[in-house]
This record gives sequence, structure tokens and C-alpha cells, in this order.
Amino acid sequence: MEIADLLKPKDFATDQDVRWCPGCGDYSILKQVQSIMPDLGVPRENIVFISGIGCSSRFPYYMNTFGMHSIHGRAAAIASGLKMMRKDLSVWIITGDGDSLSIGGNHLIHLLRRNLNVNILLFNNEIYGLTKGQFSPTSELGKTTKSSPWGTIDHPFNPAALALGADASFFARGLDLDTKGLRDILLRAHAHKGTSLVEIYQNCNVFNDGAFAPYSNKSTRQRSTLLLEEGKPLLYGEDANKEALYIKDMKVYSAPLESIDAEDLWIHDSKDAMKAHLLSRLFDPYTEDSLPRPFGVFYQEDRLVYEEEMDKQLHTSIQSKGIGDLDSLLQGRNHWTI
Amino acid sequence: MEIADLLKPKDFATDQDVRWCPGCGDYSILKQVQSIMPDLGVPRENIVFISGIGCSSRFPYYMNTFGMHSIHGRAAAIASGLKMMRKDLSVWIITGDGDSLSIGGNHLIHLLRRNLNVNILLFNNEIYGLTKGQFSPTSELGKTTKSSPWGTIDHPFNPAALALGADASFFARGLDLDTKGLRDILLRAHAHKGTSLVEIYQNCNVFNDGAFAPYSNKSTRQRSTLLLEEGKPLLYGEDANKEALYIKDMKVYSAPLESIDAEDLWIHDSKDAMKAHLLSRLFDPYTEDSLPRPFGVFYQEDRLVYEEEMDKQLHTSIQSKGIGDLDSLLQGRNHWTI
Amino acid sequence: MNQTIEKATVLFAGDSGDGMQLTGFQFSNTSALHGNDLSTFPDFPAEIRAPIGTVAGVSGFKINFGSVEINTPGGKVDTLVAMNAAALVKFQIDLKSNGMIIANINGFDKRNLRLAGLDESRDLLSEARDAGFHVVEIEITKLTREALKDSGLSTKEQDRSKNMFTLGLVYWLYNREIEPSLLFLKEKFKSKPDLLMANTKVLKTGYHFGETIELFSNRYTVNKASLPAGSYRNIAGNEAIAIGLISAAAKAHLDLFYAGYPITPASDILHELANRKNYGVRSFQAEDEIAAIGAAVGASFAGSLAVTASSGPGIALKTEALGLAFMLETPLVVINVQRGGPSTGLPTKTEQSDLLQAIYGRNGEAPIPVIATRSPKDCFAVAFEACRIAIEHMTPVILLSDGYIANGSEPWRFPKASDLAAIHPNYAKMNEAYLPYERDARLVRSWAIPGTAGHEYRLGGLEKEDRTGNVSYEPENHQKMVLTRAAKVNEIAHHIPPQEIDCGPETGDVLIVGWGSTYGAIRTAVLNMNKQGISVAHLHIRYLFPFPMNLEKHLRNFKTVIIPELNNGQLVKIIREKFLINAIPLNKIKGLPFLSIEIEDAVKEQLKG
Amino acid sequence: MNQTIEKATVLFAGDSGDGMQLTGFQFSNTSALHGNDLSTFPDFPAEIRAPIGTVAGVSGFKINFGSVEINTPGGKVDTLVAMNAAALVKFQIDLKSNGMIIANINGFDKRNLRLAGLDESRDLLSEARDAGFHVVEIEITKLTREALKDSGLSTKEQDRSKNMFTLGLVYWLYNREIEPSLLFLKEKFKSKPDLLMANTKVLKTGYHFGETIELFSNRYTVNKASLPAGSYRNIAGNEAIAIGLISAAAKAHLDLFYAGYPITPASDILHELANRKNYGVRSFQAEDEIAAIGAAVGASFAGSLAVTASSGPGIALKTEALGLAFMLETPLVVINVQRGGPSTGLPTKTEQSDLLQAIYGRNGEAPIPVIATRSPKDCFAVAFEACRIAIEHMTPVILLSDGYIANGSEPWRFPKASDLAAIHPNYAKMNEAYLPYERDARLVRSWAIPGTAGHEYRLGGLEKEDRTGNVSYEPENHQKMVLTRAAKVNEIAHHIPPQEIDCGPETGDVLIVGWGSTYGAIRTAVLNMNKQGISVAHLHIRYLFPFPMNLEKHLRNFKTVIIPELNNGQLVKIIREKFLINAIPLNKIKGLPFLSIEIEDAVKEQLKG
Ligand SMILES: Cc1ncc(C[n+]2csc(CCOP(=O)(O)OP(=O)(O)O)c2C)c(N)n1
Ligand SMILES: Cc1ncc(C[n+]2csc(CCOP(=O)(O)OP(=O)(O)O)c2C)c(N)n1
Ligand code: SF4
Ligand code: SF4
Ligand SMILES: [Mg+2]
Ligand SMILES: [Mg+2]
Repeated sequence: MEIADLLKPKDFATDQDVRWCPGCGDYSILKQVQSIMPDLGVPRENIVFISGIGCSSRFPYYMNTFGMHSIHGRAAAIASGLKMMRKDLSVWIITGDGDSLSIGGNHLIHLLRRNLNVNILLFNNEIYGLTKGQFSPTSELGKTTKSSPWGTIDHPFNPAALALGADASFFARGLDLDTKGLRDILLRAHAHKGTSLVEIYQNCNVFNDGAFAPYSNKSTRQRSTLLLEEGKPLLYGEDANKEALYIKDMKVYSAPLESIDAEDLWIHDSKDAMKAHLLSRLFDPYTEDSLPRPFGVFYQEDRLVYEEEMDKQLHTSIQSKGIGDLDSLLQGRNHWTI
Repeated sequence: MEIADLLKPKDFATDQDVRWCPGCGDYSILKQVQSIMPDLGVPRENIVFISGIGCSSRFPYYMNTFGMHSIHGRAAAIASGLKMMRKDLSVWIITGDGDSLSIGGNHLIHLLRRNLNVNILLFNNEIYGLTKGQFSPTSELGKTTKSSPWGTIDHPFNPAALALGADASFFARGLDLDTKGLRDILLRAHAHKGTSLVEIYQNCNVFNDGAFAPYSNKSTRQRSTLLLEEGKPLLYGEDANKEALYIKDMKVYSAPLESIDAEDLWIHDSKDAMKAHLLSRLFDPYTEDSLPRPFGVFYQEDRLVYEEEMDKQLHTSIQSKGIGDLDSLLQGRNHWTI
Repeated sequence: MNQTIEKATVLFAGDSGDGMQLTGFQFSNTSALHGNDLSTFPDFPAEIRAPIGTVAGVSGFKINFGSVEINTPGGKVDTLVAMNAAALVKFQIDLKSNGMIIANINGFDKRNLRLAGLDESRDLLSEARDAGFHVVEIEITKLTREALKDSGLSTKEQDRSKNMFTLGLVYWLYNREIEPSLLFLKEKFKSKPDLLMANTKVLKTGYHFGETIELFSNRYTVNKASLPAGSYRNIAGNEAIAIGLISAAAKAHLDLFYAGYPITPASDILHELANRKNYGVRSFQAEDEIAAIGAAVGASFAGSLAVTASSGPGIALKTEALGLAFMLETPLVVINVQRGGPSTGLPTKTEQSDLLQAIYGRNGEAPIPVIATRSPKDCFAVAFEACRIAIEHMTPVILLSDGYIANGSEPWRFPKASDLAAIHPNYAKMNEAYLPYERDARLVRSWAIPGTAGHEYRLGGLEKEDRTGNVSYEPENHQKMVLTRAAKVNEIAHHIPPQEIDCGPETGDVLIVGWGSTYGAIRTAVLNMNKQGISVAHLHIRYLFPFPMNLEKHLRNFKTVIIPELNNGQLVKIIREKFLINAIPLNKIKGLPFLSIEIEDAVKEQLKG
Repeated sequence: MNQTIEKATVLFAGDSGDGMQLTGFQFSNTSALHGNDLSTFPDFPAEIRAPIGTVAGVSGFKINFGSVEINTPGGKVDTLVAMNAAALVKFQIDLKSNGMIIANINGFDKRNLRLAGLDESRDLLSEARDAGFHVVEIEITKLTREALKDSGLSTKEQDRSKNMFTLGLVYWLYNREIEPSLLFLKEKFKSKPDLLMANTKVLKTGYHFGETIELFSNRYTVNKASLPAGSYRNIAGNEAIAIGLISAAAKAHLDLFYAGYPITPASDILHELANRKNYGVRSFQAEDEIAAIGAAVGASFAGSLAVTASSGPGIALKTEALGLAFMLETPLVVINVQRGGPSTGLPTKTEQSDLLQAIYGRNGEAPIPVIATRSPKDCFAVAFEACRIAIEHMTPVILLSDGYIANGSEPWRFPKASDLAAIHPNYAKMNEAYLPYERDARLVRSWAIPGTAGHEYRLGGLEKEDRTGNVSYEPENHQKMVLTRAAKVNEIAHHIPPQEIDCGPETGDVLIVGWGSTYGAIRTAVLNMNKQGISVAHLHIRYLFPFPMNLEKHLRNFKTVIIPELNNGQLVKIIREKFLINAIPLNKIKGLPFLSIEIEDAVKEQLKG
């Protein structure tokens, strides 16, 4: 038996060649995931990665755990069945913006409401990578792609708002290149009891290069990103310490930190559903004076966990009826003998 | 040619026997829909009802317009194709809570984000009627049904929150028995340019009788329902004039009307997204001291309409390239003659 | 006069609200306990509550019971109970020429005639009498109300027990004991003493009414059937499937996972299993059929016995994921309780028209074993067998049932748990390096379960390299894998019982080949024709894919092969293709089962021409 | 020495980043303009960007061009351009025994050998020479850099045009004009003058290099083919489908609606149509395949020509909705561009394994016409014909193509718009009462479009009453409707051209029956065998369901029927079942098309034993 905490990140790599395009954001996410694995305290054999189809969904092949590269959009459903039968496993769903929000949208929202204790890593590159560059449900309005040569007319989903609307009990946003932020989020997602949805902005350098440049480029990053830290005020700008967000009349404003009264500062509280809602709506396209895009854990709620309730019913049922006896099942209520 | 406004509601009834259970809430909704039809000013032949499968989905058979009783969960997709090709038609989607939120959840949220100009009437009876009484995604937690003899463990959807999370441009809630309220909502849904989602609480007196009794029973109605009226304060209680809602620190409270300053009253504004969000969260199960359940139009937003944008692209394309000539299409860019 | 007869067919019919299903069910149960062989067929409207009094709203329950072997719910009916005019309108056509009609004349007034779509001036019962039927007119509603006039119940409540009058009366007519039903009422109305009193009283009143009033010239006795010794119970198809699945899980030492999305006529499997949590069953009502099979695939990967069921439209939706399960080579049982198609079709009617879909309906080369149950009690064995094949051969298996079997019931000599054979999962060997797509002699790969250290592996829907399971685009490997997967499924033919002739000679003029729910009708027809000296035999195929090894031999032993199906000719296509035999289709596509007479007639026609 | 040859097969192969697809495409285009008949086959990795230098990352483009009729991208290759070691590793096996290898030796250094999975000490090119191949070693990378040393471009940018060197060189070798490619570059780099300069220069350098350096013993001329007079263009399969759909819509005076969800190898149809808005085409990228077909059903109800396309897994998802379209009897074209299966399978490879799914893969009795295209240019006619049948017969139609056809290209003698036949929708008559399920002599119902006053009607997936279309649960009606729908589809056999023998005698020893993309390989094989005096003919079925009326007659005119398919035997099942003929399967399941030689060999084998 292997002991998880003797393992190193590289023990979670497989012998398969990694087949993403050079420069793809998927690499850095893979690296972070491999790097937190030893810290989970879960034996390798109790970890399962389930993916759908897409570039990102090749992920399980590169994780030396149990894994399944399934079919397009269905990873959430497959992982649900797996988890219902095996509470003991640490289950990770790997999916893309097309996989989870286009074809798999329904399974996603149903998983969120049911709240099984699994972790969803949604690689959002705002494009269909594997099929070579069509727009996805998160592509910005007007985007020109192979299938939208005149620009899209599809209002994109706001994944955070959609997830919260579906009563997600955990939502976080990360960025492929922000390794530290990602690490923290992944650990918190794992620690959360219930379905953790982690949206990860992932650069597809072949079909949608620079989609998240405002949040990763040195020159714009400080201006356009807001790092959510529990119990801390919402600050951004130079050294994340210049501008502050505050709420007035249920609307969000920003102002230089020094111009705001301490008590008016917006202190991040991931248990506050209304504030999480406001955060989800900080979603304007990046411009010089737009509000920043939040990264980190937006929301976290303790709620009944599906597979635990399922188990409880099993036990209650056994307590009240006794463990089922096969012979009495076979003979039913009324029987007679000839 | 028939002129719509010479028609009477009964002209919208067909010769088919209505086959719902006696006492089913569907009857009263049918009646209201038939009764507003002449007021739409749309010729009968330009009206189409598309439904999925379920008790409610038999609806089109009873409307003397064009109609399709399609397959389970797909009405939204079918109506989308129809509307894209025929902007001139008034398209109504009829669906149940299972049809639209269980199997059809994905099409619903995608329709909402795309914002085609169609009207969705979601008959929510919090149960599967046609298949004889299993729980639905809106059944309350713990509900005992044929498929949940030990009570459900599925956290139900909050349809309003889900719809707003999917960026619905119009959401309203009605009640089968509240004929006047329903009438107003239906007319506003029709008038709204974009996808109108109307959730209608509908009593299934066979499998889920009384699910909405708090909102329809004389004895509890005033206490438990809140009628949303544009520009008016949110009042309820005796004669809808006793208790008032107000917002403080982004939370909703209620108090006797006379105890609240006029300026603190919550004035209904269906254009206010944040307030619509708050309304959607007034969703606690009915108890003596819970906040009331809102009815009426929660939210309405003007946004690009999908099929119109589609048409615009067609026209722009024709303007810039000229109307496509079949021969030049056939011969392509490079051709040669032998 | 008391007359002893071999068998009888009774049809209880009335409005959907009249409780005919319960009445029929009670009558069957009592007859089963009485020792009869029997078969039942409930026939209810598609609507939840169709409009009262209309023909569309009629609900019927047919039961055929006898001291002889009973294989179908019967052809023409001996006794029709008609609680209203619509019931007579709908079912008179099914009566024997001299059959009996027990009519609740309170259900034949002008209003009821109108609701049944008839002229108010009609006198249906005189007309029926003129047509040669034996009509017994009774004011059942009125008599019930009279019996209950002091009960304190409202008229509406009183009327609800009028079915008990009918039941009592028919019990009397066929010399049945009323005790089982009295017990049933006691249980059912445990907490409602006034209803218990009322129903008990009316049941007895009906019985005594038969005894007292000289309306009937005959009373009938149907003796115990000489069934094989053993313990029996009455069982419906969907229930038997549920029990079969639970038993298989127990015998394989696996946890049972069932995922379904409600659909007629498969929903009862979900209901049944949802209620068996103390057997360790985890049932999951998914958001749709794709999620259901998806969850089942996940549960299978988890190391459970995973099952999903649906009917036509839902099965269609499962196609893609079924292809994945095939590619993963993971155990999975997919049950199709067929109904009238295509599309939404006739949801409450029966049909066998999804066979070709089961066998061929997937993208790519994806052969999946298909087995079919032939009757309600057979569902147990077939469900058990489907699980055995899935688990032992690491493959999805499709089990075909249909609406007729699902809702019908018959007595079942149930086995002892200890007599059921063990099922052996092909687990990967602990502490050995694991190659997920290495195979044993039967070409079966081994099953590694998450949680087993050292067996971590990845699998997926892309073509995989032989043995390792790594993704491979190699041309030769692809061909090899396609052929290997096919060979593995074909190999199952060596691990199933040989095909037997069900009845009739081993060689002869005509072989009737059936599958699924046509079993009873074919068997009845063949036994009957054999009595008439006709050289005809019955062969019923349980294993539709792959076929038993010796099937061809049987086929070639007869001059003519006729294949009756409740579809437009599906098995017949497969037999023709495979054996190049000019098998002849006999099709019925009416949403209804075959009558044995229809099969008899067709065979005779064939022998003539 | 300049040698005139009838045809040649050239394969351009290199790393995915080496631009081989563009090179091959340019070479084909120029050859087409030159007047050759030709056929091409692109073969690229499944990964978007597979790891550089690896065998998995090799991208190839094969072209067969000639002065004679060309039906396939060729069997063994005459000239293989190998830009790196991996390319040679992958494709050497496809070379003729005395074939030529043009190797960029800068791509054969130690690093490249290692990346190709070989020992660094190997000398691949000497080995190839020893094996009898004619190896031409050129420092293409270096020569390109030298040509561009004053260009101001970075080395990386310079290297990107090395494919132009290759192209120029092969142009020289086969005596092609470089002007078409010069024009192409001008267009492509309109706004990038430095790249235009560089590419032009390198293209010419390559050409001159051939002329100057005496590396080649021969130069080849392939003259114009004697193709029928007319106007030609080069066309790929998916493009031809798109054009066929637009043409059919125009000829039916309908608006075209196309709904799709991206999937390899069908996505290009969506891309193509999305770019044809000025033809009035509305294309819709749906959230999934079910939504796509759903939207198409809605558009069909709206009165449009509605089309959806996908590949295996996506087609599986469309099954349920396809059943609805069948039940509605509404025009709809469903295109399946098949790929390697089952499940996700081999997405970038070709296969014909969805035929049985197309014909049988639905719940209930739901026969749907199935037609197949046989080559890139044939896609136009078949797409047009699919629309015609759908519209004129009020039915969904399945069109089968495959990855080989979709991405391959060939010269096409395109028609004039005015020569295309009109398509006649069966509209309901204005101002007449409308019975939606009343039928004409061909059993076709009429089409009423929303907006037509007085024609308001409702339809759905439940069984419907004959003529009125009202819901009906009537047993007799159901049987009648099932049979009528089947008869209506069978009737289409009377409205399609009779089956013809493609080549070879009308009667004889062997008939090779094909369908779909095996066309070219079978035709080539049969023409070749006919030259050898073998009595073999080729029959290629376009109309797979229903079959042309006279198909059976042809089949019976030959002693043996062989059916080559890129699957495990599917059409052969249907032929065997229907005609009870012992047709023999010939299967290849490697994700690759047949070589004509494989078919020849099989026929000869058959004739021997
Ligand atoms: C049923 C089905 N439909 C379509 C496809 C084709 N397909 C594969 S991946 C994909 C979308 C990929 O986009 P996304 O999920 O965003 O993943 P990415 O490649 O961007 O990581 C599609 C449409 C498929 N494999 N299966
Ligand atoms: C693909 C498919 N799955 C399942 C069904 C069975 N089915 C019919 S209606 C229904 C749900 C009905 O519930 P709802 O949508 O709430 O409508 P209601 O009957 O309550 O009005 C189901 C599961 C079906 N017809 N098709
Ligand atoms: S296509 Fe985009 S997402 Fe896919 S591997 Fe390449 S860079 Fe990454
Ligand atoms: S089952 Fe319920 S929803 Fe359906 S018709 Fe009856 S009362 Fe209405
Ligand atoms: Mg993506
Ligand atoms: Mg409902």
C-alpha cells in the first residue's frame, strides 16, 4: 500500500506523452493539479478523474490515478453515479466550456443542485479547441470564428451567475498562469463538502490566443483582476492595494482605497450569497475603467451532500425494515405452496 | 382572411376533447391563454404553440392555431429553429417542470441566453403528472413520491434564480387560479421582445394536490403571496396592504406598512436586475412567518434578439457581397474549361 | 348448477375511476392462491384521468385462469363486467359469441350513453341480448349505496367501493374464497376504519347477492392446476425484473445501482427498486435518460452492478453512452420495456419494435448481447441472466421486455435464494501489474476497481491499444480491436444454454420461432394444433444476440419457419440474413398482443397455400 | 530525361507545423488546372498540434493525378516527400518498391530521429536506399534559409516557407506551372508583403533547384486527361454538400436552415454554410446535436429546407428526434459524415460503420430513406437528391458520407444553375380544408405552412389518426399507419433512377457491390481486372433504402456477389436478408480507405477457391 504523503507530484504523472499544443494553458493547470495531489492526503488509488471530450478532457490520461475520458458533456453524470456508489473516492471532473456549458449544461446544473461531493475543473478557453476553433457558450458576443465568420450573435453565459442560479454550493475562478492562486483554490475545492465548481481561465494559444490577456498580462493585470481573500477587503490596482470596491444601494463601485471609510469597505465573505451574486456580475469586458474581474473563491455554502443523504436513507431503511433478506424478497407478500 | 380582433376566445378552441383530469389546474391556464389570444392582434394562422411531453404538453391540441406536441424536453430547441426562420410568427412554448427543467434544462438555459422572441409557459406542478407521480426538479426536498418512497434528497431548482442566472431577459410567475394576474402576465410576456419565461404554479390535483395551496387558499393567500406591480411598493397581508417589504444591507425584511418610512419602501422596478435577484430568492417554504412568495413580472430587460441579429447579418452580408448567385457558387474561385 | 370448467377468461371493465385495476388484481391474486394457473393483462388509457364515462376513459383488466396450463391472458372473453356503457362499447367485441355480460345498469343511463358517444335512446343491453350474449343486469351503484346508507360516508365515498360489489359477485360466480381480499382490505385500510368497514361490507354484499338472487343459471368451478410442486406467488413483469436484479447483485457480491428516468411502461422498475433500500439498492432518478446511463457507467466503473431502464424514446437517447460502455467493456444492463412506436407512439400499448435498434442501433461496430424475456415470471430469470452475462463477460447487455409483460402478471414458482447460481466478476488479480485490455480465454478483460493500489488505469471512448488500453490510432490495432470485441461477444454463445424446442416435434412441417411476449400465444396455438395433429413446433429465442450455437440445426429441421412478431418483421430479418432461410414473417402492429387463434389461423393458411 | 507517364501518386509528408496540407492542396489545384484528373487524401493527426517531430505528429497529403481516369488517391506512392524522419517512418511502407523519396535531410538529424522514436545512430536514408528506394537528399531547411537570408525575417519565419521549396521542386519534377500558386500567394499575403516576397522566392528557388541541380535522373509529364468537355473546378466533399444544399433550396424556392454542432469530420459543412449568408442561408450552431436536429424540425415545420449534420456519436444523439421527424412526416435532411467508431473511436479516420444504424437504429417502426455519396464531387448530386426526396416525399432522409470523402477532393464538372431540376414541395392547396395526413397517390401528405389562414393544424409524436392527424390509440389505425408510412417510403423506389452497372459486364462471374467511398477503389480494381479478362463487374448503390426496383435483377446476373465495406459487414447483411443471396463480405476496418489492389486480390482469391 502506498501512502499518499510519501508521493511527489511526479508520481501523479503517467507515461503517456502529453499531447496539447505547445504553449497551451492546459499544461500549467495539469502541473498545479499534480502538485497539489500529494497534499490531499488521499491515497492515489482513491482518486478518480472523469472527463468529457475536448482538448482539456485528455487530462485523465496524464494523471496516474484512476480515470475515464468519457463522452462529450457527460462527465458530470458519470461522476455522479461513481460518487453515489463510492463515497470514499476523491472524484474530479475535468471539462471544457463546450463540454460543460454547451452539450453538458444540463448535467452540470443538476449536479450543482444535487450537491454531490465532487470537484469540477472547468477549463474555460472561450472556444472549442479540439474541433479547431468554433465559438463556445462563453465566447464573447461578436466573436469571429470558423462557425461565426460574421461574428457571434449568441449572448454568452456568465458561468458564475449560472452556477449560483443553479444553487452551486461552491464557486471559484482561477487562471491557468496564476499558479499560486490556482493552488489555493484547488485545495479549498477539495476541502469543500459538496460540489465545487472551479472555473479556470485557460489560454488556447492556437484558436483563441490572448482571451485572458487582460488578467495575465503584466501591464493590465493589476488593473483588471481582483483577488478574493477571505475576511479581507476587495482591493486591486497597483500591488493590489490601490483601489477598493464598495457596495452602495446594491450596486458596486470602486474608488481609491484612501477615499473610502474603513467600514464601507467590502470585506470578502464567501458565505454571503448576495455578495457572491454581486461578484458574479462583475463581468464586464475589460476596459480601462471597468470594474476588475474577481478571482478566488466566490461562494461556499454547507448544504446536504447527496450521496450522504442517499446512504442515510439506506441505513434508516435497514434500521426500520432490517437488512433485506433475499428469500423474503423472492417470496413476496402472498405466496402458496403446491 | 380572418382578422384576429374579430375572433373570440372560443375561436381558439379546437374540436378535440380536453383530456386532463377533472380539476386539473391546466384547464384554467388554457382558458386564460385562449382568452388573451384575440387581444394579441396576431392573426390566428400566425400563432404557433410548441410543447414537449407531459400532461401540460397536450396543450397545443386544444389551441386552434398551428401547433406541435413534440418530444420530451425539446420544445425550446424546436421553437428556436421555427422562430429563426419565421420572425413573423408568435411562438409559444408549453412545457412542464419535468419537461423544461429536468430533461430540457439545457435547451431552456440556452434559449434564455440567446434571447429569441418567444414565450415560454412553464406549467410547474412540482411533479411528473403524465408518468403518474414521480418527483420533479421542483419538488420540495423530502417529498415522498413513487420514486422517492423515503423522501427526495434532491435540492430543488429555484426556477426564477436559475433563469436569471442564465440571463433571462424576462421572468414572471403566475398561478393557475389567479386568472387576472395570469392574464396580465401573459400579455406582458407577449409584449416583451425577447424570451419571456412565465412560470405558472399549476395544481396537479391527482399527484400533488395542494402544492400551491398556501398561495391559492383564501385563508393563507394574503399572508403568503406578494403581487408585483410596476412602480408600486411591495405590499401584502390583509387586502395586500398590511405588510411591506424593505431591503437593508442587501437583505429583505418585512414589517407592518405603517412602521416603515415611505422612502424605505421597496418599489417594484422590473428593470432592476439586483432586485429581481432578491425577489427570486424569496423562496422559502411557506410558514406563518416566512416572507411571501412573489407573483407577477420579476424582471424585464431589453437585449438583442437572436433572430433579428441573424437577419441583420444576412442583410449585411448581402449588402457587402451582393445576393448570392448560384452559378458563381457552383463554379467557385478557380475553375477551368475543357 | 355448478359447472366445473378448465379455464375461464374474465374482463373487468369500467371507468378509470371505477377501480377496475384493483379489482382485477385482487381477483388474480385470489385465483393464484386458489391454485389456478393464470395470466393477466391490464389495459388502461394513456391519460391519467381520461374524461369520465367516455370510451377513451375505459380501464380494463383481463384475467385468464385455469386448472390447465395458462399461457396468455386469453383470447375471447367468457365474462365481461361492464361498469358503464363505454366499457361495453369498448369490449363487447372481445366477448365469446355466447359470453356473459355483467352490467351495472346504473352506468347505462342517458348521460352515460351520451358520454360513450352514443344516441341517448339506445338500449345497449337489449341489443347485446339480441346479439346472443347472456346479459345480467344489476344496479350495482344503487345496491352499494344501499349497503352503505348507514355508514356515514358521502355518496361519492360510497360509490368508490362499488368495485368491491363486483369483485364479491364474481368471486361467488367462480366459487372463489373472499378471505384473501378481506385480508387485503384490512391491510390497506389499516388507518381508515370507516373505509375498511364499507369495503368489507360491500364485498360481502356482492358475494351474497350472487348467492341470493337467482340471476345466474350457472356457477363455475375452476380447480387447482396441476402445477409443479413448489412455492408460488403472483408476479408482474417489472417487479420480477427488479427482484432479478437484486438477486443477481447479491449473488455477485456487488452493490446494485439503478438509474432511471420515468417513462411508461418502465417506471415501475424504478419505483420497485427505490423501495428496496434495505437490500442495499441505490436508485437514482436522473435528470434524463442520458444522465441515467451516464451515472450507470460511472457506477459500473466504481465496481457496482449498474443498471438502467427505459422505453423506446429514452433508449434512443442512451445510444451514444451505450457505445461508450461497449468501448469501455464494462458491465452494464440496459433494459428496454418496449412500447408502441415510433416516436412517442402509443406509450401505454405493447409492441416488439425495438429489436433491430437493440441489435444494430449504434454508431460504429458495437455488437452488444441482447436477451429477451417472454413473460412476467420469466423476467426474473432473464434479468438475473442479463446481469450474469454483463458481469462475467464485461459487457453491456440489452434486456428486452415490453408493456404487455411489464404490467401483466402470472403465478411464479420462485426459487430459494440458496439455489441461485453464483455470479463471478472477473476481477483483476491483486498485486499483479494490471493491463486493462489484456484478455482471458473467453476474451474477457479483467475488472480493476478504484481503490486498488497499483491498478490505477485510464480508459475512454477513443480506440485503444490492445492490452494496454492506451489511445491508439494504429490501423492494424483498430481492426484487431474491432474484431476482438466482436469475437468476445460471439464467444458468449458458448456460455449460454443450447436452444430447445419449446413444444411440438423436433422436426416437422412448420416451426414457429418467437421471441419475447409472444410466448404464451404461440405456445397455446402450437399445443392446440398439435392436438389437431398438425406438425408444428414452437421455438422461443431468449438469446437474440448472439444466438445459441445450435439454433440453425433446429431451423433446418422444418420445412417452413414462421416468425410471429408484434412489429413489421424484425427477428425475421436477422434469421433470414444469418441462415439464408426463407423465414416468413407474421406481423401484428396494433399495440396489442397476439391472440393464439391468430397464430393458428396463420399457420393453417400457410399449410394450405 | 523527360518521361511521359499516365499517372502518378505523390505524398507530401512532414510535421503538422510544416504546412503539408497547404502544399498538397496547392499541388492538386495546379494539377487540376493543368487538366489532370485527380483525387486527394489528406491524413492529419487527431491532435490539434501533436508533439513536434513525432510520428503521431506527422501530417500527410496524398494526391493521385493522371491523364487517365483517376478514381482514388492512389495505392502505393511514386514520390514521397519526407520533411522529417517521422514522416518517412510513417509512410515508407506506402511507397512503391522502386519509389522515390525526396528527403529534407535537415529533418533527419539526431534530434529528429529521437523524436521519431528511433535510435540516434540510425541512417534512415541509407537504409531506404538499401531497400531499393530512390532517395533524393536535399537540405531544404538550409536552402530555404539561404534564400531568405536577406529577407529580414526571423529564422522561425523563414522556416515556415520551406514547404514552398518542396512545392516548387515537385512542380519542376512533374512539369507543372507555378503560376497558379504564385497567384494564390499574392492573394493570401495581400497584406503581408514580406511574407509574400519570401514565399514567392522560396517557391521559385525550389523550382530552379530542380532545374539546376542534377539530382533527378528523370522528369515526368502527366498530360491533360481526356475528361468530358465542360467547366471544372476542384472540390472537397463537405464543400460539395454545402453547395448541393444551397442549390436544392434555390431550386425548391425554400429558405435553407442548417443546424449543427461541431464535430469532426462534419464541422466544415457548418463553416461553409455559415459563410453563405448572402445566399439566404441561416446557419445555427446549437448547444448540442439534439438541439440541432430539434431546431431543424422546427425550421421544417416553419416551411424551410431544414438540414442537420454530424458524425457517429452526434448522430446517435439525434435518434429520438429523428423518430419524431419521421412521425411528423416532415422534410428533413440528416447528414452523417462517418468516422471510425464505435464511441469516440477514431475521430479523424474514415469508416462506413454507421449504415445499419442509419437503416435500423430507431425505436419503433421508423423506416427512413438512406442515400450515400461515393466521392467528393458526388456529394453535390447526392445532397441535392437528399433534399429532393425529403421535400417531395415529406420525409426525413439520411445522407451518408465519410471522413475520406469529406476531406478528399477531386475535379468536378459543375453544372449550370439553370440545368438543375426544379424541386416541387407538396404544398397544401390554399383555400381548401386541410387534412394533414391525407395522402396523394405517392402516399405523400401535403405541407401546410404556418401563416396560411384556415390551415391551422396540430401534429405530434403520438400515433395519429389516418387523414385527420388527431391522436389515436385505435389498434387498427395504428397498424394501418405503420404500414402506410412504410409503404410511402418504399414508394420512393419508383421515383429514383434504376440501378446501373458501373463498369464491367451485365452478367458474369463476380459482381462487386459497393456503396459510399469505396467507389474509386472498386472501380479501379474492376477496370483493371476487366483488362485482365476477368469477368467481374461493379455495381455501386447510391439508394441504400429503399433499393432501386431493379437491383435484384442485377444481383442475380452474377454467380458471386462480393461486398467490400469499410466496416465489419453491414450492407452485406441487408442484401443477404432481402434477396437470400449468399453475398460475401470483404471488410477492412483500419480507419483507412481500400486500396484497389486489396479488392483485386480478394476477387482473385474468391475466383480461385
Ligand atoms: C456527441 C459529440 N458531439 C460533438 C463532439 C465533437 N467535439 C469534441 S470536443 C468538442 C468541444 C470542445 O470544446 P471544449 O469543451 O470547450 O473543450 P476544449 O477543446 O476547448 O478544451 C466538440 C464539439 C463529440 N466528440 N461528441
Ligand atoms: C425521452 C422521454 N423520456 C421520458 C418520457 C416520459 N415522460 C413523459 S412526460 C414526463 C414528465 C412529465 O412531467 P412534467 O414535464 O412536469 O409535465 P406534467 O405531466 O407534470 O405536466 C416523462 C418523464 C418521454 N415521453 N420521453
Ligand atoms: S487547440 Fe487550444 S486548447 Fe487545444 S491543446 Fe491546442 S492550445 Fe490547447
Ligand atoms: S395528472 Fe395532474 S397534471 Fe396531469 S392532468 Fe391529471 S391533475 Fe393535471
Ligand atoms: Mg473550450
Ligand atoms: Mg410537472
